[in-house]
Formats: sequence, structure tokens, C-alpha cells
Amino acid sequence: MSEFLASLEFINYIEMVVSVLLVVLAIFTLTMKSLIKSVLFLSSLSMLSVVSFVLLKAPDVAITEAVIGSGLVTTLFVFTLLYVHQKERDVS
Amino acid sequence: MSIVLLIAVPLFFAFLGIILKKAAPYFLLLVSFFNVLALGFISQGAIVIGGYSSFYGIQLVLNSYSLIGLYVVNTLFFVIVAINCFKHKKLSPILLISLAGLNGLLLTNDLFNLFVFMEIAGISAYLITTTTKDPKSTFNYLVLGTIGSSFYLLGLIILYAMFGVLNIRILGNIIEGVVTNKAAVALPFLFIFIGLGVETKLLPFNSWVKGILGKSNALTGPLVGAVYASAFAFVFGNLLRYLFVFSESLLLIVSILLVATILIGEAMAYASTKVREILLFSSIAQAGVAVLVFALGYYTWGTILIALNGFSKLILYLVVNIAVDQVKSDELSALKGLFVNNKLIGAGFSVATLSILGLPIFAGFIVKMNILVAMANTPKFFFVGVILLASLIEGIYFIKLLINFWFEQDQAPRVKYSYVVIYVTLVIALLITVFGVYLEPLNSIHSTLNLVKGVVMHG
Amino acid sequence: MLLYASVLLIVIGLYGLLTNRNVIKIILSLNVLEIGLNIFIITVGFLDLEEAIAPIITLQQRASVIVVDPLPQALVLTAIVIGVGTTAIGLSLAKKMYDKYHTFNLDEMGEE
Amino acid sequence: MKKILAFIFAITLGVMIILSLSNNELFTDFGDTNHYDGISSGYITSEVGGDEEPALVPVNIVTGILVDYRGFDTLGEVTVLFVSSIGVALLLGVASPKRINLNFKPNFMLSVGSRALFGVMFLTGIYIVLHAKTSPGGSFPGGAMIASSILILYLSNDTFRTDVSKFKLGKSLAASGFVLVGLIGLLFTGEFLANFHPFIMDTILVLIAIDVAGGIVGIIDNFLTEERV
Repeated sequence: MSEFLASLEFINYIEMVVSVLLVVLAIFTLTMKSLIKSVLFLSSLSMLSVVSFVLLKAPDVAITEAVIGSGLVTTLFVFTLLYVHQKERDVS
Repeated sequence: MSIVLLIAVPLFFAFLGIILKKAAPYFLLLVSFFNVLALGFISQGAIVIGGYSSFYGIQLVLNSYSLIGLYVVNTLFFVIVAINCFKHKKLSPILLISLAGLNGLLLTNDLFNLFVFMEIAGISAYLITTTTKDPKSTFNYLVLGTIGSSFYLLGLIILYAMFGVLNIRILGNIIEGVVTNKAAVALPFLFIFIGLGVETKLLPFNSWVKGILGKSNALTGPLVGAVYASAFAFVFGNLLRYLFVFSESLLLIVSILLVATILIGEAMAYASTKVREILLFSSIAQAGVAVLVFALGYYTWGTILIALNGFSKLILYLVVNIAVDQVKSDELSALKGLFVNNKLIGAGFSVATLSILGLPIFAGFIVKMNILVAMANTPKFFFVGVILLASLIEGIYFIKLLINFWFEQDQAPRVKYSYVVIYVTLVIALLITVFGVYLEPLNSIHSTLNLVKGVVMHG
Repeated sequence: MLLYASVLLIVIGLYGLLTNRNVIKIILSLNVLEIGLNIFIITVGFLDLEEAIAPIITLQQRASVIVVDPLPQALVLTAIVIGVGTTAIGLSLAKKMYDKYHTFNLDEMGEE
Repeated sequence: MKKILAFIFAITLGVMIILSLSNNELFTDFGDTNHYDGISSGYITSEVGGDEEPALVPVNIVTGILVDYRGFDTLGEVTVLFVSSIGVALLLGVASPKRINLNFKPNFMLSVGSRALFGVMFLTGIYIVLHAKTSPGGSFPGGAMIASSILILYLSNDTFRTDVSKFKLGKSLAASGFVLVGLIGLLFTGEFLANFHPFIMDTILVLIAIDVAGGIVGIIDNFLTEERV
């Protein structure tokens, strides 16, 4: 019985840490001055949401979010910033 | 014939259209024509996708109200496509998808499916508005539209968490029957209201309208201003009819929002000197009137009001946008005397405007009269006053607009309208007048609708 | 806990949308909002029991075990894909705007 | 000033949501759902259609909901991805495309490693799609995985461009095939997207994967090309 309780507390502990980290990362995403840092924080936020999906027993959603949300969306952001970076370099 | 074909056929040809590029504009024309024709052979009733029971599957419902909505949307869409399809060949698949999305919006009876169709219609609308070459307004539209649909999704998921059902009519019955404290469901309804309010142009959520309709062209103006506006107003009417249960506080918030939308919209239209802005602000006000009529429970007249407004708006946006495209300015002063050389177009435009105003001998009069009488009988004199005041302001600026367009002999702009546009304008104007003088058809629609009212359409 | 975190994420996303004028930041805020919304939807279907399992189980065993609600998971899958679609179009528009105005700041673009 | 107003608005909204949900007798607390009373119970026990054969019910309930019970939503989702990929092509597509240089210095290890990674990811994607009925995943992440493997090739080599027209063809045929499967159901059983044979679900899963992969590869290609000067 005590083992069971311990495992339960462990889960709740992880859940709490994940929740706090989610909020912190979201704030970082929106307060970073540099756009590329913001994008990377969004990517880690998305990765952390994958963890929370696993905790919430949603493996399908976790895989989809990992591949599409965290992987693809980040690359699209990075490509846009890269394009702009090159344009700026061409001008100067 | 199954009603799902109205959605499936446009989708199928849209998907094929990107590999058969040459054929895509013809697909668009033929399919939108097919949809109008198919409406005549379609049987009313409910079907469930995949053949499950209506509780579990996604249900599509066709009743007399959604049939009117489908007729309005598909006819207007076909007319706009017939005028524009060879100017924007690249858009053909997107236009087909938007047609499928709009039909889905009107037919579906499932909350989440409605969200999906909102996104389909929304994304194709963003892409269609890129033809105005103003990415900033399109971006604004995209952001607000996405916020709106996110709110809608939040509201629907809270409703799902409460009742475990997604079917709109079943959910409405459960809420009506089981929930004693109506304030408990106020929050999800507020979110859904906000979500739909973005697309229907209600007040705090309509800042996208100015960029999109204020800089429209002959495709986006009529499409967003007439077709999308009517479709989303019908959706709003459906939800207000079958799902929404207003608690006191929610009804107060909603009424304040709607009255503010109506009055501020009219005031902005009165103050504006640009023709397209006058039209867009007045259509914001009219969207407010339509939703108000639905929220107060006059579903029949609300439906007819939206249908009529849809057709009238088509003429207004079409005529003005073609003129603006050719004159390259939308200041009222630059367009003075527009109708001196285009008397037929002018006649049609005037009929549409006067009908929106609600002057006698036009169809708008009957609708407005009946709405006001119904409100006065209930009695809701405050709203009667608001609508009368709005009509008064509307009257002043629309008459001013008409006078400017008709009487200015000196430097009348030369604007050429194609025969299709003239023909469409005259037919719609004729219909508005016929319905206005000869009341029988509208009254018979009213009585048939009353007959089916209360008959629950789902299985 | 995760429920509150998800509501906070939605609120943070909204705050970012209201205060930011940078196009990329606005799309980032939309994404934060969407992630919050997705977590909210999943929490709605979560069953906090030790014996509740993920909804992957054969038909014969389904009567004997408890699974978490699979429907919100299916809805979130749809919502994620739709979110990618809007983000891609938003970023293309951002690129277009950069080509036209040479800035990402909406205020510096000016009225035409 | 504007920031303070926005802050107050956001905080009010958050507090309003949390308070009205936690004090609501209808809204169940976190981790305590009653989904066995709602429509989900039908999906879990698969008593939805009444006469369903066990062969038609996949082990992964989420996949079952996506391609069967609520297949119409999935068709809409495919449509959204489709329309956004044409939209990106419409906005960013150019007459004579040229690769954007990422300015990597490709060395031997990188090119070999990326090719190996491409193979692994490609096969994983296919595996995920084919096992969507029995294991977590499904055709959306599978299709996206296939697209990511091609993204790896794009990243590892500055001159690489895949044959986009083939992906476009695949995307278009797969999406119209999805509608066609629905229409076949309408023809044979009178119900759109009816699931009357195990083959139907497999077909839909593969078609979705092709459509997703094609759409995403198209989007990536459009983001990585520019007008040739």
C-alpha cells in the first residue's frame, strides 16, 4: 500500500514540475528579445507538452505533437527567420 | 440524392483540380452550377456519416431553414464565380474548397464538425483575400479568425466535458431539460458566442473587417461581404435556435454587444466618406440586427432577412467594387455620377439599397415590418427603438449615397459593366420588387416554416 | 495542476497576442495558445486512476478495464493538424510582408 | 498603459475560467471524467453501429474514432492541410524556383549520416502508418515522419530538391481517393464513408499518410526556395 502511495506521489510531483515548467517556458517564449530564441523556447514548450500528453495517457497525441508540433512548426519558423537573415545580409 | 454530395463533390473536384490545372476553372463553374441544380432534387431530413446512430456519428441535417441558407449561399457563390472565375484561375481549387466548407457549415449538426468546417471556410477565405495584394490585412484576418475559432473550440470542449455529447440538437435538448441553473452553462456559451462573433463581424471582434472589405476587389468583396456573411449568420441562427440557452446575465451581455454593434456600425458608416467603408460598416450593423433577431427568437423572419440581405449585398459590393477597380479610388467624390452612364445598374443598385432600408414596395419592407411588429407584440420596445434609430441613420447615408451616384452631370466617371453583371443585378432587383409588391410567396414561406417549426428533424 | 497550467498557457498566449506587434511573435503567441488549448482538451478526458490506461486495447479486453476518454484525443489530433495549417499560412504571409515592407513590425509597416 | 490593460484583461479571463469551472457542478474535476455516460462509451465498447464485426474494430481506439466513427472530421482535416499547402504554394511559389542556401559545409560524415537517418525515419514513418490500427501513432504522425525524412535530405545538402510534382500528384490523388472511398460507401451501402470491409480502413489510413506527406513536403519546399535572379 505504501509503495502504491509513493508511486502516486511521484506522478503528481512530475506533473507539478511539468506544469510549472510549461508556464515558465511560455513566458520565456513571449518575452525573449531575439526571435530565434523565442522559436527555440516554443520548440521546448512543445516538447514539454509532449511529456504532459504522455502523463495524461495520450500516446497518439504525444507522437503527433512531437513530430508535427515540435519538429515541423519549428523548422518552418527557422526557415522564415533564415530567409530574412539572408535578405538582411544581402542588403548590407 | 444524399445531402453529403453538396460537400463531397466540390471537395473531389478541388483535389483533382491541382493536377488538372487547365480544367480547374471549368470544374469550379460546373460544380458550383451542379450544386445549385442539385438543391432542387435533394430530400430533406437527417443523415449520419458512416451510418451510425445520430447520437454517436456526425449528423448532417437539412430542414427548410438550412435549405433556404443553402439556396442563398450556393446561388450567390455561383453568380460570383461566373463573373470572376477566369480572372483568378489559380484560386479555383481554393474556391471549390470554400464552397464545400460553407455548405458543411450550414448542414452539419455536430459541434466539432462545425469547428472543422469553420477552419476550412476560414483558411480558404484568408487565401482568397490575398488577391487584394495586402498581406497585412490578410494576416490580421488570419490572427483574429484563429483566435475566434480557438475560443469556439474552448467553448465546445467545455460543453463536451459537461454533457459528453457533441450533437447540437441532442445537446440543446439535454441543456433545456436537465440543467436547472442556466448560469452554469454561461461560460461555454460566451466562448462560442465570441468565436462566432469574429466571423459574423460583431463589435469588439471585427477589426479585421476594415482591412478586408475596405480594400476588397470584385471577388473578395461580394464573397466575404455577401456569401460568408450570410453563411455565418445562418450558422449563428442555427446555434441560437437549437443550442443556446440564455441565462439572465448572458442575455444582458449579448444584448449590449449587439446593440453597440448596430449603433456604432451605423454611426461609423454615417461618418465615412469612402464608398467601400460605408458598405462595410453598414453590413456590420446589419449583421448585428440579424443576430439580434435570432437571439430574440424570430427565426423565420431572421432567416428571410439574411437571405434578402445576402442578395442585396451582392449587388452593392459587386457594383461598387467593379467601379472602384476601374476608377482606382473609392472616395465618394470620385464616384459621383456613377449611374449617369449606367442607368440599368443604377436602377438595380437603388432597389437593393432601398430594400435594405426597408422602404415599402420592396421585400425588405415586409421583413422589417414583421420583425418590428413581432417585437412590439412581445413587447420589446427598447429593441424596436434601436432598430428604428439604426434605420433612420441608414436612411440618411444611403439616400446621400444614391443622390451622389445619380445626380452629378459634370465629370461622371466612365465605368463599364459586363452584361453578366447587369443581368444579375436586374434579376435580383426584379425579384426583390416582386416579393415586395406581391406578398403571397413570402407569407406562404412563413406559414410552411411555421408548420415545420417544432417538428424535430433528427431521428 | 496541468489543468491550471493549460488555462495559464491560453491566457499567456492571449496576452502575447494583445501586446505584441511583431508578426513572428504574434504567430508564436498563437502557437502557445494552441498548445494550452490542446493540453486543456486532453485534461478534460483524463481519468486520474491507477488502473485507467491509454485507449489502446483489444475488443475482448475492453469490458474488463477502464480507459481514459479517447474522443478528446482524436479531437486534439485534428486540432494539431489544423494548427500547423494556419501557422504555415501565417508564416508565408509574414514572408510576403517582409518582402513588401522589409520589417516584421506591424507598426512600422504604415498605412497605404 | 496598453500592456497593463492587456495584463488585467488576460488575468481576469484566466481567473474567470478557473473560478467558473471549479465552482461548476456540471464540469467534473481534473482526473475525474464521466465519459462512460457520453458518446465515448460507445466508441470504447464499439456498440455504435450495433452489428459491428470485431474485424472492423481497431485495437487503437483513437484510430478507430479518426478513420471510422468520425471519419468526416478527418476528411475535413485532410482538406485543411491540403488547402494550406496550396495556399503556401500560392503565396510563396515562384516561376523558376531556386534553393535557398543554408551555407552548411557538407562533409563526408554529414552526408552519409543524414542518408542513414533518412532511411531510418522513412521506414519508421511507413511502420507507424501500417501499424496505426494496433499501436500508438496513426497516419498523421506517420505521414509527417515521411515528410521529415525528406526534410533531412533538404537540410544536409544545399543543392537538393525533391521532385515536388510527384508529391503534388500523390497528395491530389490521395485526397480525392479519400472522397472516392466515401462515395463508394455511399454507392454500396447508402451511407457516406461507411466502414463495411476491413480493407476500407486500411485504404483510408494509407491515403491520409500520402496526403499528409505530400502536403508537408510541398510546404517545406516552398519555404526553402526563392525566385532565381
